[in-house]
Amino acid sequence: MRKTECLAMILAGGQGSRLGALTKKIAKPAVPFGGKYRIIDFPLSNCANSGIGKVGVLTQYKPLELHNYLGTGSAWDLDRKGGGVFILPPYAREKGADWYRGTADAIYQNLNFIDLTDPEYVLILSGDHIYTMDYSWMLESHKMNKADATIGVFEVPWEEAPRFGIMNTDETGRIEEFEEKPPKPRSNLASMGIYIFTKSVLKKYLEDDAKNETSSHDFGKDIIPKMLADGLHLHSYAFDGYWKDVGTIESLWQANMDLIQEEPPFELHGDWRIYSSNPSMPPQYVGPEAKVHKSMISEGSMILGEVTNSVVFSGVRIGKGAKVMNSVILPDTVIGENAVVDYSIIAQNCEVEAGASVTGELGAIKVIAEGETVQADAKDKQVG
Amino acid sequence: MRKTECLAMILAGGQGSRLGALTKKIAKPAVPFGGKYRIIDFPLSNCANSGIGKVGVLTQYKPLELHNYLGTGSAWDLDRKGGGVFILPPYAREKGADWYRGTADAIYQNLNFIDLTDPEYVLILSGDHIYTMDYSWMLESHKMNKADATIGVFEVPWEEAPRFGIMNTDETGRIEEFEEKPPKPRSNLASMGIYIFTKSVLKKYLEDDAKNETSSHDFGKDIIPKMLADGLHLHSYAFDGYWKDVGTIESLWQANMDLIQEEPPFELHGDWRIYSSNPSMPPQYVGPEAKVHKSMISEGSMILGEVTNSVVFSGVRIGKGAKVMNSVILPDTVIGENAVVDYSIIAQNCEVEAGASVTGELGAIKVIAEGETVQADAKDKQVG
Amino acid sequence: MKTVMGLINLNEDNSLIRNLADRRAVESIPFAGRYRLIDFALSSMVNSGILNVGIMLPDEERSVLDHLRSGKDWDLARRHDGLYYLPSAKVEKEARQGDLKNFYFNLDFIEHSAQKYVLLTSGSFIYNMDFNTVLRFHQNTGADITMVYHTSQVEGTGKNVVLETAENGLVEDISEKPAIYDGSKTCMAIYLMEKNVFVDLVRSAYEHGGQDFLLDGIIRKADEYTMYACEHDGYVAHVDSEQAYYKANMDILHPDIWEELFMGQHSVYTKVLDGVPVQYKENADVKNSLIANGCIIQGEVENSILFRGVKVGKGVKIRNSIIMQKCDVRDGALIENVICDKNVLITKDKWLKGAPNYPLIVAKNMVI
Amino acid sequence: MKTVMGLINLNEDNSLIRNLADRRAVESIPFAGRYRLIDFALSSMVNSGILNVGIMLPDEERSVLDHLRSGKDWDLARRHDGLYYLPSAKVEKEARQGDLKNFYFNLDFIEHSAQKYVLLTSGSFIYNMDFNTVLRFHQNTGADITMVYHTSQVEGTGKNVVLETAENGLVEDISEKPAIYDGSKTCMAIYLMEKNVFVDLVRSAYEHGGQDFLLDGIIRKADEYTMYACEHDGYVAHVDSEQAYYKANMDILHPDIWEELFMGQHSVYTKVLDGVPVQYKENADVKNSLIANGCIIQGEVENSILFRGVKVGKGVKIRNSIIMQKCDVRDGALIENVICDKNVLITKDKWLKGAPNYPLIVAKNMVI
Repeated sequence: MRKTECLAMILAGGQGSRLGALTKKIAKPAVPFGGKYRIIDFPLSNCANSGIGKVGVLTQYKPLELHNYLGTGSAWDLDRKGGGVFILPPYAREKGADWYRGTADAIYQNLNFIDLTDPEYVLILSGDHIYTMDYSWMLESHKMNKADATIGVFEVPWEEAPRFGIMNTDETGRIEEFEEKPPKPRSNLASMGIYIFTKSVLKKYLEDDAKNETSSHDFGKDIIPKMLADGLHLHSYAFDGYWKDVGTIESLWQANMDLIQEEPPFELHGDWRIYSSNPSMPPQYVGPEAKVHKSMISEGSMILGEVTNSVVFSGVRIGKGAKVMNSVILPDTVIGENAVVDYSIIAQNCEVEAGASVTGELGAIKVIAEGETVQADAKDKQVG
Repeated sequence: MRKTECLAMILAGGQGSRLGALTKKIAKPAVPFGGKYRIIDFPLSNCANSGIGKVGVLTQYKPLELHNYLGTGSAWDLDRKGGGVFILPPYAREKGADWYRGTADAIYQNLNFIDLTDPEYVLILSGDHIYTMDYSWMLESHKMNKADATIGVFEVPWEEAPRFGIMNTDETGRIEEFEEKPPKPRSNLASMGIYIFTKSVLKKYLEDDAKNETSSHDFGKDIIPKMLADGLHLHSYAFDGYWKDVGTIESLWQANMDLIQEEPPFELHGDWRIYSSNPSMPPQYVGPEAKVHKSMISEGSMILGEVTNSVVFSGVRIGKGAKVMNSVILPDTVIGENAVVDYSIIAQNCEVEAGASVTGELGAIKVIAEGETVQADAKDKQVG
Repeated sequence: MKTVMGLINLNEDNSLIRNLADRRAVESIPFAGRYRLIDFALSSMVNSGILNVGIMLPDEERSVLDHLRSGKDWDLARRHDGLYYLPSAKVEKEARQGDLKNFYFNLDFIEHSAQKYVLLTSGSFIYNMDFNTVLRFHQNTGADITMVYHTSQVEGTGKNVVLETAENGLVEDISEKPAIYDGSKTCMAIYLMEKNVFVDLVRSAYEHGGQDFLLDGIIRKADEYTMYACEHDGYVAHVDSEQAYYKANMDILHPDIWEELFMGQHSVYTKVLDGVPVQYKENADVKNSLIANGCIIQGEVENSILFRGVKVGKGVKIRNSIIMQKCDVRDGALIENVICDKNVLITKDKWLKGAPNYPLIVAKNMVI
Repeated sequence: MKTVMGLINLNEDNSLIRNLADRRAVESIPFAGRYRLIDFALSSMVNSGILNVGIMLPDEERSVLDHLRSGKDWDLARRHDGLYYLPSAKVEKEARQGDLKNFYFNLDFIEHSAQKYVLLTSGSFIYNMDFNTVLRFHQNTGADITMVYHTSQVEGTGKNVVLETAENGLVEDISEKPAIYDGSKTCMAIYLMEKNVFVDLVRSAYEHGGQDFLLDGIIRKADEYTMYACEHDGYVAHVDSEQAYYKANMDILHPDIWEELFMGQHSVYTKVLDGVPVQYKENADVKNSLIANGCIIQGEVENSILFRGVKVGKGVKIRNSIIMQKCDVRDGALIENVICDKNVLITKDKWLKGAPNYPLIVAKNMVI
């Protein structure tokens, strides 16, 4: 088999506590998105489509549930000889187990995985962004520039720049300075949290960083500034498609709503396929009295009521007379007859009983946690 | 997909310190055996051939190296939808990471993996035994007897019985008493460390055992005696083929030698295939001056010297005039011209230089650790 | 079921379904929005735990190879056992017609398989069943050959094999009839027997000049073997004509049949295409229809089945129709009682209308 | 190489190798102890990073389907791309001979693939090469079509395509010759071009009555396209006759050729059988031979190749022979200059002897 040229490592570590009830039973990367996907489908599909066949997924929480979802990686065509998807939780070692203390530490703790694979380059990705990107072009640019590290950047509106890590570059794109959340930004190129490192450089800096007691072990805060200070060649790689952080309930809801615009800012129908584990369900059935507008609905659903401005996952039942508006209904949930759901995210395997209602509002999306039942007379059972 | 009826859990936990230099870089289950296999190929192939498609491998050490070896499980035909091989190291949880404190604790710590799979029965296997067995018959017997647990037993010579865990059974095979290493055994049926439990029973006993501060968390010492004391139905299942514990250097060497007897006690050529990860190497080349007798040699080797009474793995080079006797040569090792190897196990990627010699003796097999070089004039560099 | 090998016989007579089976095997005709006919027999085998399946390829093998490929989507891309393609006997320079020669020239494979039983099915029946029931029935009756039938609830014409059985299932008569009546025990072309019985049957029937497995193997030899039949009481359709095809598709619009076939314990597998969920736009108006992923809908759809990746433009009306994969129905078109094969383009404002009992069929890749 | 699709043309003329190609394609003849001829082209493609490979099936497709199956052993059982079987055009009721019609009736598949380039190879050449070199050469020269040749070091007969090129590789002449000389630039039937060039070439050649890709597509059109040729300087053999087959097998007994073909950076993949390591018993005496896993040896073997699962009894002498899979040579037999096809049983004390330049060939499944 060919040697792995570029190994991808997806940082899917956070507990996802900002996603509240949605991450009670599953790790953040496994949170459903867009009618049939999970968040991690995006970086995994990007890897597969970019020709990167070996991917490590670093997660602290619920690694087995994630492993169960990813299986052999065949859904993403990653079940290759010498490739595959590897779940990398912090595991017990000779000297005991450590939590990942930061993004850099997570990679550091898995240096032996990187060494086993022995790639020339390491691509580091974040597990909570929705976007499609061909990493092979970024790798090409990294090689052409003979860079030590290449950082994916993204033009943000000037007024939002102070919320991001901002790269100041020269006219060739070489990074001269990195400012974390600058009050007065000199550029609007924000870091996307996508890095390609030449492996030998990465290894040295991670090892040095691990010895540094005062470091917060973070790529943005520690590793990148240190490399710049040492005069290494760091290059930017500009990306200009749709890119969205879905780390909060509101942003996750908004990203779902983005998909059902008349002209979505983000095209799923193109050649760049997003793969996902397939539930083997039949085409959806839309009943004689159903009304469906401005929505996205997946396989195996039975829609007998009204759905407007919503995203409905596979295996969902929406009863007669029910109204679902401005909401996201995750797989296998049942919305009973005449129930009303508005500005809400209803997680998997829930039941909103006949006549019940779940209503949030813009800026305060209601969330029903996995497996809950919402009764008609007990709105107070809902969890925020 | 069909629900998993029986989930297998392989206890591959020990550091394998009794295998000394052979487990320096790899976990015990990955130690090579029999010319092309690894120890874990035997329980994995038994599972695949018995129709058990989902297997957890519990290991404390070097889980990634093992994961790399097992890949997607396709070599054992275990890369199935809803199945597969899952490496289960003790990983960090909400309340920190624990080492597996005993065989029962290892399973206890992975109860959530068992719950995710939700099998009716759990088959618990040991990772350091060489044997072929159809577990589906044992499962059939477990179901027919409506047993709570079924334990694989094996008739040992009476004089050896005091070294084993001994089952005293009634005439139907029901276990009445379990004695760990009895000085005066009343039966010669020894436990093979193969258990089938009805899942609900297992879960209850593991949970109780975990709460017991005085328990050593071992199946043989704690769980089984407790079940017997509670009057549960424990049945024995007798096995009468070849069965060998390869937990020590001497027993590993002996099990290799067993394969090259004129009539091996253990037949690898039958219908019960032992699968192994395949190195994609050509047929071995045996040179014009080679002499090979009473030996087993695998693909990709080039034999120019003499090999007698030995097991030679894939990709090995044996130079002109070299003599290899009563030895086991692991993959990709080079034995230089006119070198002599006798009563030794030479690990992977070693080089015994031209003219060097490595000689052990019966009962004191020499072991050369992975990647070492043995020079002609420095016999003292060898490690025991 | 690891003791049973599956064989799917792709040899359905295409004379009554020619417009849909032009350059494809009957068994690879698209069905119910995302499947091919063969998916039903194959998925039932996989779900029953059968690990070794031989596909008796028809002469028109291209469509079958292209659909099943490695067998991976049915979990049959295995190192040992899994999916095997058994080519038809055409290269054996054999002039005889019928399917028997295909079995005869593949006996090798069947004899060398590790399983004790052979389960032979057709690839043109729609059902979702657990063959373990059939195996248990077979073992309990001690039959040489076990067949599966369903009880017809409607009258119909077409070639049908009808059984008469004793109360315990013993087959007393088996014959091909030109018509069936309400209550007929209609054979589903599912046969279970020990491998050696199968091999003997095929060898003896072929070597005595037989051509057809059913006629020369089963019916002619009904006296030589003890045959039992067990009933399958779920939904069954046999797609052997264009009318039967249209009717079976429309059946799926009954939510109870949709539930039974697809949403029970056992899924029906098919080639995975990774389509996007259906996008309903502002003016979409869909009633009593089956819509597959990848569709984008801006118009009206009623009593119809839309396969994967169909585009429905603004102002379009589609009624009582079956629109296959990747068809593109442009703004203002009206379509009623039509079957559009794959990849048809209906340009702006075109009208197409068939009769309810005689749907208009538009061939693959046409531009209207 | 993800921009390149592979096509392997299984259409080798079997007239000079008929005894080994009876009921099997030339490309599925067993070779070098555990391989089939096709493994070499296919493994080179996989190792070069080609992810989408079409197999142009011959009429005798059974042996090919049975060897490659899902493509899993070559890592080609993929959800997207991977291994595709392209049936030969026989069912198209096309009377023309030659391979061109097979390309023509599969142009669909080729046009719809996502890759920019087509790499077409034969399945009957033995080599282990990295096609990335060819792609770089193609891109650097700006050729329409790039071919690969090797420089013959021996004289020989048989159909050979010989090139004359300028120093920079520009093809100045290309012709089929009845004999080659030391130093001839012999075409390896490897062609790289952009997909649209391939499609145009095939379409135009076929629609103007052509039959053979090489003669009617390449040679006749040598003036219309800019063709370049690059040299492969590793080991090459073309197995187009029984003599060539025997010689190529014996070549593998040179340790340097064995090393180069099999033990370099890139492996050669084949169907995995999970055989046991070779068992050498008390009286085994093996010299200058290639022995595959699964063999059990109790006798003498010299200058020979033993395929997987061969049993050599006591007192047996095997010299200068090729013994294929699962042959069983019983005690006391003597075998010299023989090619035993699969599964032959040589009973006790039998003697079989061919001439060094005319090996005796024993057909599959024979009992001697």
